[in-house]
Order: sequence, then C-alpha cells, then structure tokens
Amino acid sequence: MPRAVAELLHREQAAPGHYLLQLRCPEIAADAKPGQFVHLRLSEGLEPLLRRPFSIMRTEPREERIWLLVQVVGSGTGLIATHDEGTVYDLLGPLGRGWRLPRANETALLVAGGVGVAPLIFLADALSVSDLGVYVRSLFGAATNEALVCWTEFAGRCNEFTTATEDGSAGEQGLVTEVLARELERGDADRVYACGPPGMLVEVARLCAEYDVPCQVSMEQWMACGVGACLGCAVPSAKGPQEYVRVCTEGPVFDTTEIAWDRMRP
Amino acid sequence: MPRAVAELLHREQAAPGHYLLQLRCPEIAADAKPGQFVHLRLSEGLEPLLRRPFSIMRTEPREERIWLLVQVVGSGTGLIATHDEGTVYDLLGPLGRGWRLPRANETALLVAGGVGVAPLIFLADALSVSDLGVYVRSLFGAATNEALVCWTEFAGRCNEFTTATEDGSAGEQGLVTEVLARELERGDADRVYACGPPGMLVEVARLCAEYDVPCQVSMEQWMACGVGACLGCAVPSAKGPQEYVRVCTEGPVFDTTEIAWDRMRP
Amino acid sequence: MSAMEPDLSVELAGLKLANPVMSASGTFGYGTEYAPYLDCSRLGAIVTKAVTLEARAGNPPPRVRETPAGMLNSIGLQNPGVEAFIAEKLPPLREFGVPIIVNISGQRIEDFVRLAERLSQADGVSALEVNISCPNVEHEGMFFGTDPELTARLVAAIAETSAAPVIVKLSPNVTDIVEMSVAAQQAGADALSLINTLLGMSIDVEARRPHLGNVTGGLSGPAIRPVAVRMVYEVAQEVDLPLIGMGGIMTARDALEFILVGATAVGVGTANFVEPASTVRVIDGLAEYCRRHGVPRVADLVGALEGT
Amino acid sequence: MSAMEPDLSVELAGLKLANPVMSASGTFGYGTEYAPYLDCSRLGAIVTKAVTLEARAGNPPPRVRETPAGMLNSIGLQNPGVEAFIAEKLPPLREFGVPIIVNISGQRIEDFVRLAERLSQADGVSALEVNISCPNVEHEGMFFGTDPELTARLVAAIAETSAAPVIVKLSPNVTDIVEMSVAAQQAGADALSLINTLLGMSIDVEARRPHLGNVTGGLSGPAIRPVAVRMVYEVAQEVDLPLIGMGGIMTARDALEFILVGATAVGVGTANFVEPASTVRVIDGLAEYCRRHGVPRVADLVGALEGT
Ligand SMILES: Cc1cc2nc3c(=O)[nH]c(=O)nc-3n(C[C@H](O)[C@H](O)[C@H](O)COP(=O)(O)OP(=O)(O)OC[C@H]3O[C@@H](n4cnc5c(N)ncnc54)[C@H](O)[C@@H]3O)c2cc1C
Ligand SMILES: Cc1cc2nc3c(=O)[nH]c(=O)nc-3n(C[C@H](O)[C@H](O)[C@H](O)COP(=O)(O)OP(=O)(O)OC[C@H]3O[C@@H](n4cnc5c(N)ncnc54)[C@H](O)[C@@H]3O)c2cc1C
Ligand SMILES: Cc1cc2nc3c(=O)[nH]c(=O)nc-3n(C[C@H](O)[C@H](O)[C@H](O)COP(=O)(O)O)c2cc1C
Ligand SMILES: Cc1cc2nc3c(=O)[nH]c(=O)nc-3n(C[C@H](O)[C@H](O)[C@H](O)COP(=O)(O)O)c2cc1C
Ligand code: FES
Ligand code: FES
Repeated sequence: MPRAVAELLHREQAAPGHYLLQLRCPEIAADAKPGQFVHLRLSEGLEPLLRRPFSIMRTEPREERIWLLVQVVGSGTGLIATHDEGTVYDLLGPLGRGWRLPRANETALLVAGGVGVAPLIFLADALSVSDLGVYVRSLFGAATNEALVCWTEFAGRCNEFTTATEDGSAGEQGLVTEVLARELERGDADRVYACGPPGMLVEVARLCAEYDVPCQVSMEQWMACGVGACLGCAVPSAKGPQEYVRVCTEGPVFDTTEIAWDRMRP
Repeated sequence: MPRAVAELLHREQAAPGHYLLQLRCPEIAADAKPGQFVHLRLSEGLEPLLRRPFSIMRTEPREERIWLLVQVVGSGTGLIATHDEGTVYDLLGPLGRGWRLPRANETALLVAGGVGVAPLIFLADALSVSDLGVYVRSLFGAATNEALVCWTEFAGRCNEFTTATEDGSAGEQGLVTEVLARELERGDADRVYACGPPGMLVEVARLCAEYDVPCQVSMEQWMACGVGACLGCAVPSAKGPQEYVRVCTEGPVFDTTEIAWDRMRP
Repeated sequence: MSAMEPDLSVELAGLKLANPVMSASGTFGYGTEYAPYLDCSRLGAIVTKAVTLEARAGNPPPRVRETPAGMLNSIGLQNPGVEAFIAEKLPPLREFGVPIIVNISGQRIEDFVRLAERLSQADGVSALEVNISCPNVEHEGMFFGTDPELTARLVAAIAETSAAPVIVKLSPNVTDIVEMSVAAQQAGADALSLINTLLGMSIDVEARRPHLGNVTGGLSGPAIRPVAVRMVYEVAQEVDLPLIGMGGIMTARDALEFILVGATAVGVGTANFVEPASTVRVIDGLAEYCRRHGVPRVADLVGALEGT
Repeated sequence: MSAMEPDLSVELAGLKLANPVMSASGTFGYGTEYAPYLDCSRLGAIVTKAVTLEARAGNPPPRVRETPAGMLNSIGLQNPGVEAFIAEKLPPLREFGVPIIVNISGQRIEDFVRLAERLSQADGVSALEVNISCPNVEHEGMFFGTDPELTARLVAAIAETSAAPVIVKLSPNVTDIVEMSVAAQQAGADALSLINTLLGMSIDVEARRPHLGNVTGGLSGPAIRPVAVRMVYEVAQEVDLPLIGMGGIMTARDALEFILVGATAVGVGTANFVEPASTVRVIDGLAEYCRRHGVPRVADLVGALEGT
C-alpha cells in the first residue's frame, strides 16, 4: 500500500533555506523509482491543511532510508525547521510516474535548476549502479554558489559535471540553459532529463525541440490529493487544445512532447 | 504597558493532564495582583487563532518569575505539552480585576475546585505574607486524589486546610460545596473566595447568600480580546434583567451579588 | 458484532445505507483512486465526481490553492462524459458493493434530463445527486442554484425522468438557503445535499495575480464548516426531506455537528486529501461516540440538539 | 522621512487618510481599550462598535467561540446608546487625532435617520458606517442588507440627512453582492465597506447544544478571507465607489489582496484580538512592500491586479 509512516532520522541544513531530511521508511526505500515523489503531511493540525509533495532524492533500501531535499518557501516547508529528529511523518508514496531510463550506452544529459536537483540525484544514482553503461553528463544551475544545493552528491554520481550560476560565484556565469544550448549544439547528448523552475523547463523543452533531442522533465503543480482523485494538479496536455494531464499520476515526469508548453501559465 | 514576552523556564506535569509553567516575565511578576490573569498566545500561527486566558498562580517578583497552572482541555492547551523550555510566549497582562482582600484579622474561607485552585494559591500567598493577620482556611475539592493539583503549594500557604474528593480517594468523600455548607453553618468565616467549575460556583454563591457571608468568585467565560474591546466575555449582571458584565474587565473576580446567577447558562 | 454494538445504518431517499458517511463529490475521484488507501466497501455510499453529457476538459491551472483551514478549487467539470463514465468508471465502482450516487451537472435543463434518463437506469447507480451550482446557458449564465424558480423547474424535470432517487445539492452562495430547499422539495427532490463550496478567491500579492488560473474558485474545508452547519440547521427546521450535510468534516466530532442539527447523512470532501482514510475514521468515530453515550442507533442523533 | 518613503495616504469619500488601515467595527471597542497596546494615532481611521439610538444589552452568553482559522461572535449590538456614546466615548476617541467613523445600527429606517442626524453633526465624527446586516422590524425581521430595495431606501434616507459621508457596510450573506452595492451606490452611498461576518454556527457535540448562547453568530477571521476578497473583486468591477475591504486580514500581505482587487482602504478586525498591534503592523508592512516593489504611493496598488 503506497502509504507509510517515516521517522525523521536526521535533518541538516544543506544550504541556507534548504534542508536535507533522512527518513526511516522501509516500504518506500524498497519500492521507489527515480522521479517518483512522496506526499507528506507536515502537521497533524490544519496548518497547513494539505499535504505537500516532495521528490525522492535518494533511497537506501538496505538501510531502509529515504532522503528528501526541501527548500523553505512558505508556511508548510517552514515547519520543517521546527521538526526534531524522531518526528514521525505520515506520507503517501511512492507516487507518480518517474523517469524512463535511457537505453544502453546512451549519453544522458541531466539538467538541474536549484532544488530541482533532487529527482536528478536519484536518477544519477540509479544510472551509476545500473549495468546500462549510460554516460551521465550533468549541468547544474542556480542563482548563486550557495544555491547549488547538494552539488557534491550530484557530481559524485556523474561522469561529467558542469555548474553555472547567475552571479558567477561558481562555475560558468549565466543560465544553465545557455550551457545546455551549447551542449545540444555539440550534439552528443542522446536524451535530456530536466528538473527546475517553470521558466527553465520551458526553455529546456524549447531547446530540445529545436535540436530534436528527446527530453523528459519533472513538473510541479499545486496538488491536493496527490493520487489522481481531485484533478487539481492539471497541466496543459499536448493531446488537444483543451486537454490536461495530472502531474501526480501521469507525471510528475513527462516527455516534453506530452505538454502543451504554449498553454503553460507564464 | 500590560504586554510582555515571557520565556518558559520550566514546565512540569503537576498531575495527569495538568502542567505547571514557570515563566520569566519581570513586568508581570512585578505588577500582578492576586486574581488577575494573563492572555497567552499559544501559537504564532492560526491554530489556535485566539489567545487563551490563564489565572496567575504565583509571582516571584525578585526572581522575575510567574507561575501558571494549565489543565489540558482542548487544542490550545494541548499545545503546551509540545513547548520546550526556552519557548517564548507573547502575553497580555496582568489583566482584569483581582480579589478584594479581606479586612484585618478576618477569617477568609478559600474554596477551590480542581484547576480553579490557581488564583486562590496566589491569594493565599499574598495573605500569608501580608500583615493583615487574616486567618486562611481552605477547602479544596476535585473528582479524585490526582486532580487535587498543586495541593501542597496551596496547603502550605493556609492556616487550615481540608480536601474533599468525589470518589473519596483523598480527604472527605463528597463535593467541596458540602464541606462549605458545614463550614458556613459553623459560622466563623467572614468572607468566602471561590474558583472552580461553573456548577460549583453557582452552589457556592447560593450557600453564601443563604448564610449571608460576603463572597467573591473568579469566573470563566470564552474570551476573544481579553481587554474589554469585544464584549465577548459577558456574563449576566445583577444590575438589571438584561445587563451584562465583562469577565476580562469588570472581573474575572466578582462579588457574587454582582452576578445574576439565575440567568447563567446551566 | 456484540449486542451493544451501535447500529450505524440510516435510510435516505429510499436507500438503506450501512452508515451515514459518504464521500463528497469531486473529492474521491471515481472510487478507485483511493482504493489503495482504505477499504471503500465500508463507506455508506460513494458519490462520484460530476458527470456531464459530453466529456469536459475543466479549467486552466493552477486549479487548487490552500487558504486558512481550507482550500480553493477551480477544477471545473473535467470528466470523460456520461458514456465513458458508464463504460469505464461505473464497473469498478460497482465492485465496492456500496450504493453509488452519481453527481450530475449540465448547462441546460435538457442536459440534466438526458443524464437522468441514461444514468438512473444504469446498472449500479443507486441515486443521482444534482449539482445545481452551475451556470445555465439559457438564462444568461444565471446559476441554477441561486434562483428558486429555476431550481424548481430543473428538479421537477429530473424527478419526472429519473428512475432513481434524486438528491439536490444546494449552493451556499445564496441569501436564503431555506427558500432554495423548499423549492427543491416542492419540485420533487428525494433528499438534499448541502453545502457545495463558497465562492472565493485568493491573490499572489508578489505576482499581483490570482492564485487560480480561473480567477475565482470554490472554498471548502474546515474554514466553511460553521456556515455549512448553520445552513443544515436552518433547512432542517423548515424542510421534511432527509439531508446530507457536508462542509469541512475532518472527524467524527465534525460529522456529529451536522447530524445533531439535522443531517441524516454526511459527506466527507477535502478531508480525503489530507487523510485518505478520513471516511472510515469518521465511521469508527461515530460508533465510538454512540458507545460512549449509550446511543443505540446513530439515527437517534439526527436533529437531537438540546435546548434550542 | 526620506524622499523614497512611500506615500501611504488615500482619499476615501472625501476623507483624507494618512494610510488605508482602519479598525473594523466591533473589534476595537471605542479605541481606548487598545490604547495601552499600540499608538492609535497611527491608524488611518478608527471605526467604532455599532451605536444605536437607545442603549442595548446584547445577546446571551457565550458570545464568542473559536472555529478553524476563525471565530463566531454573537455580541449583539451591546452599546450604551447614542447619547452616552457622544458624551462618554467620543471625547477620548477625538484625542487620537485620526478620523473617527461611527458604525450605526437600527431596527427601522427612522432609527438610522435619527442617528445620522445626531452623529453626523457631532464634533469629531468624520463619517458614518451604516451596518445594514440587521433585521428590520417593519418588514418581518427581513435583513436590510439582503434586499436591494430596502437597502436603497435606507441608504437614501440616511444620505439625505447626514452631514458626514455615508459608508454602507454590506452583508456577505447574499446571492449577489454586486446587486446590493449598486443599490447602495444609486441611493447615494459615498463608500462601501465589505464584508461583515458570514452567518455561522457551531455545536458542542458532547453537550449537544450550540456553543453560542444565541445559537448562530457571525463568522470572521482568516477563514472567510477568500470569500471577502472575491466579493471586493466583484464589486470593484461594477461599482465606482471607493471600497473598504475586510475579512480575515492579519498581515500586510492579506491587506494587499484586498487592495489589489480594488479596495482603497482595509479594515482589520479579528486580528486585533490575536495581536493588539495588528493595525500598525499592517501599516508598516504596506510601507515595506511599497519600498521593496518601488511603488511610490499605496494608492497606485488599488485594483492593480495583473492579467485578469
Ligand atoms: C511533484 C513535485 C515534487 C516536488 N519536489 C520538491 C522537492 O524535492 N523539494 C522541494 O523543496 N520542493 C519540491 N516541490 C515543491 C514543494 O511541493 C513546494 O515548495 C511546497 O509544497 C511548498 O509548501 P509551503 O507550504 O512551504 O508553501 P506555500 O506557503 O503553500 O506556498 C509558497 C509558494 O510555494 C510555491 N508552491 C506551493 N506549493 C507548490 C507546489 N505543490 N508545487 C510547486 N510550487 C508550489 C508557490 O510558488 C507558493 O507561492 C515539489 C512539487 C511537486 C509538485
Ligand atoms: C479568567 C480566566 C482564567 C482562567 N484560568 C485558568 C487557569 O489558571 N488554568 C487553566 O487550566 N484554565 C484556566 N482558564 C480556562 C482556560 O482559559 C481554557 O481552558 C482554555 O482557554 C481552553 O483552551 P483550549 O484551546 O485548550 O480549549 P478549546 O479547544 O478552545 O475548548 C475546549 C473546552 O475548553 C473550555 N474552554 C475553552 N475556552 C474557555 C474559556 N475561555 N473559559 C472557560 N472555558 C473554556 C470549553 O469547555 C471548551 O469546550 C481560565 C479562563 C478564564 C476566562
Ligand atoms: C476539488 C473539489 C472538487 C469538487 N467537485 C465537485 C463536483 O464535481 N460536484 C459537486 O457537486 N461538488 C463538488 N465539490 C464540492 C464537494 O463535494 C463539497 O460539497 C465541498 O467541498 C464541501 O465539503 P468539504 O469541505 O468536506 O470539502 C468539489 C470540491 C472539491 C474540493
Ligand atoms: C466581536 C465582533 C463584533 C463585531 N461587531 C460589529 C458591529 O458592531 N458592527 C459591524 O458593522 N460589524 C461588526 N463586526 C464585523 C467586523 O467589523 C468585520 O466586518 C468582520 O469581523 C470581518 O473582519 P475580520 O475577519 O477582520 O474580523 C464585528 C466582528 C466581531 C468579530
Ligand atoms: S493532486 Fe489530485 S489529481 Fe493530482
Ligand atoms: S474578552 Fe473581549 S471584552 Fe472581554
């Protein structure tokens, strides 16, 4: 049953305003696939009322542990700083459809923006232990050096790794999508995997369409149920001018061709 | 300004479901008079939304400390168990009109029911250090032995002390008002001070009227503002068939003759 | 079950329910989505998401947003249409073995009549719940549910056609909910559901735009419970029909508020998103309350408010 | 004050306010109660508890009860009557040096007219706020504020008499708040306040009785904010009058929701009970928002929603 309680074993600040959570949760540690998420209840009361979705950043099935990376952006995530080790969370998961893995011996280009790195770390981890022989090249962008959160965890699982920051405080100065454009131009990526802020994903999708490289993205949308029942997490589908898909069920990982990018809210 | 922040120095369970809180709060420790209360914000969020009123149980002006005795009855008081030492509360106080002290050399009969003991401990404390020469005789009733919360703190400040429990597990078996009736019959109480559940106060008021002994009671009513602005904490006033008084401002301590007991909600 | 076990069954519009707790329309999908999280066969009834004649795409995202002790939604009437519903959604729903109540919506009276015709005869449909909180395209978009005459005409037309009991789901966005209830009763409704969501809106002040893609949405959750309880109370005083109360029910205590003011059954909506097993927890909590208070049948609690 | 300090002043119904933040009627007493807790002279205006012709005792207790992210109140119109108000409450209110808006209530049109006559000329009264969420004894207890014609007659009679600007405070318990607003505008209102409380109820399920002595009460606080914002938004689209928005404002962010959808000023009610200095915190927060966004005048934000 995709439902579990998870004990907070360890919480650490991964960067200002970002927490890395290590949870004991045998069921999810055993079952989760890269790109899936959990739907976490952050309070037993009404504040916040709804669960909050978070990508799974890593699993350690033998140790029965999972890792989440949470950026504090509002009232719900703000509570995490007050939760002591030993806190027991009620969570649903693993939920959603994760990344479709590359074929053997392909070169996969992973593009992460900020906290969007979480599901890509899980992907890189899975690829690094798989026998697919995939070459993993990753690009990680953020506003500043500090916001390149968990970059060592990410870098350590990739064959090649490049960072970009908007203020130039680490790696190249500029947007990660500018680096991506160059990489695609170079032409040796077989497929792209991306997660990050909405604006970045729009640009990644546009570039991959331009260079005709298959691309998957992990999307975000406000959720209520997380299990496909409320139809709250809709994003515009490429299936038709009025169609929608659910991030929680058909996603969060989509092929960029599944999404009607022109109908995304700016 | 009747407004303060107070640091929780120490919290202990005084009885099952009852907490004794020691707070550092120099302003209130210096100013509070027996029978006054504080209006405490139990959460920075919306749950609970409103402040909660609690009688001051003791002050230690030199140590800049105040003591509260809180019974867990709902969502707000339920939070107290989760507050660690070092928690900083925002509180308004001291608020309201406290006990009017007896005259010199009178015999004061203090009647407490359960957690209603708190403002009477403060009164007994003030009388024990005053030079009024008042003889303090106290009756303390509760359902069970365990619910005679803080009885040693109370007893230690009285000249004479009697307990009653409904189940007979401590002191006399029966209601504290039955003991009160006997005491009034004996006739050596000059005035009565009472705090406890509404039913008890009704009976205390009736008995004191019957025996014509002046009596003050500390009343409870749901409050919003605590400062006299919302008119939410009304109780029926004896001034007229339609009149009300505010517990937070004209009370919480009233002369039983100020209240229209027949119009109290049963 | 011991002899002292309270009887939770209730009767409502001719349906015999094992207990008074249903899912609220639109918050429980078509039943199957929540099947991994609870034993759906324990529910008193399952109420489906709204079904319309043709497939509907729904509103532009974002569609949900949390508000203090509540949430706004502007799902719109996204659904696969009545034929796909019958072919694909109804068969698995029937498997739960509990009464299925199909929530229906439309833009003209004729739509509702055709839905009632088709659905009330479909295998496994126990009753229809008519969502009248929707605009009527024939009357300049006036909401069916805000005009007593329009409500009466709509309900009469459905009641005439439907082979199954007709439950009318009222909108709270009205001056006088009793007037609407009386209109529905006189037009032949078998029961009333109340309340649907309150119309609301919230703003992202940094971006200076509404949170919802559709600008306004429906407010649900604990925040609205006091309004919902008041409306059930008012209607229960004036109308003889059985009532299904809903609006912010999270626990058995909340459900009891509705039952005590006169609801025969209750719907659990937003709470499912918070805790998928909310419905069964409410059921268990009602049994516990009955035991604790020595109430033999939950039906004895309906309208059992004291001293009002 | 530096050159970059944002201008918080707004004009409303001929009043020049130093900033758009007022107390909401009934939640700030007569000003003096809160004086120990904040500098009342900083408020844009102080709105008093309702004043009636004769002294009124108010409703039986309990009168307040917390609900999820909100509260119910059934204070009733407890007040000392207009003459005592003028003699005792007004002089200390004047001392704050800010505009005083007196909320008035009555049971018949004549009551309101007499109150307007008396108060609009009283020294220190800047405007009247007409509470129309009260029953009219001449029309079988129908609420003034739920009928557009009754509202129009009431407002016209007051506007004719009053020497001070007339603000009409609307009830949210209506099907169509725009209809009521238009009626008030046409009858001569100078501004509108919205919203008053939603009618609600809550039950003590253990005692099986309503929490409030008066059975039902008014719901206020953050819980109702989405409904209030939506109503201000709707009215701002259709009516030319300046609007005072209120309902669940706790912070500057909340106030900005109302301002962005079209409110010229805002009222802070329930928040005062939680945090006595809420009004000044909202004022400071508005200034901070203006600075952060480079907005020179808070008035530029009124209705400044993008993309709707
Ligand atoms: C499938 C999925 C996976 C996610 N994975 C992660 C993750 O690994 N780490 C992480 O830090 N965050 C992740 N998010 C985003 C995370 O869910 C939100 O940041 C969180 O719900 C905000 O809650 P809050 O109460 O703190 O914010 P709120 O107070 O509710 O809102 C603050 C702001 O956060 C944003 N926000 C709120 N909810 C969402 C949401 N569901 N999706 C997107 N943005 C939102 C909005 O911009 C909003 O204005 C994920 C979201 C989805 C849908
Ligand atoms: C002047 C005054 C002094 C008080 N002193 C003390 C004290 O020293 N120690 C102590 O433990 N309690 C005291 N109380 C009662 C205390 O304020 C309430 O128990 C508390 O507010 C309950 O909050 P809650 O959120 O836990 O309960 P809720 O969840 O709000 O309600 C649970 C139940 O508590 C009761 N209750 C709630 N609020 C009040 C209230 N304001 N007055 C009375 N009953 C209420 C009701 O029966 C209610 O059903 C005092 C009350 C007043 C008015
Ligand atoms: C996401 C969502 C979708 C809804 N869809 C419908 C619907 O299709 N038809 C309907 O009659 N009510 C619909 N409702 C209203 C609920 O059935 C219910 O009346 C309302 O939410 C109040 O109950 P609650 O507070 O328990 O959620 C919907 C509510 C939500 C939150
Ligand atoms: C305790 C209380 C008393 C109130 N009294 C009045 C009143 O006398 N006249 C009036 O027009 N509104 C009155 N109101 C309504 C408020 O002015 C305001 O419109 C409403 O509470 C919504 O704002 P809020 O959510 O910020 O409290 C009262 C509200 C409360 C909570
Ligand atoms: S969040 Fe409910 S359907 Fe996706
Ligand atoms: S609590 Fe507001 S007047 Fe007493």
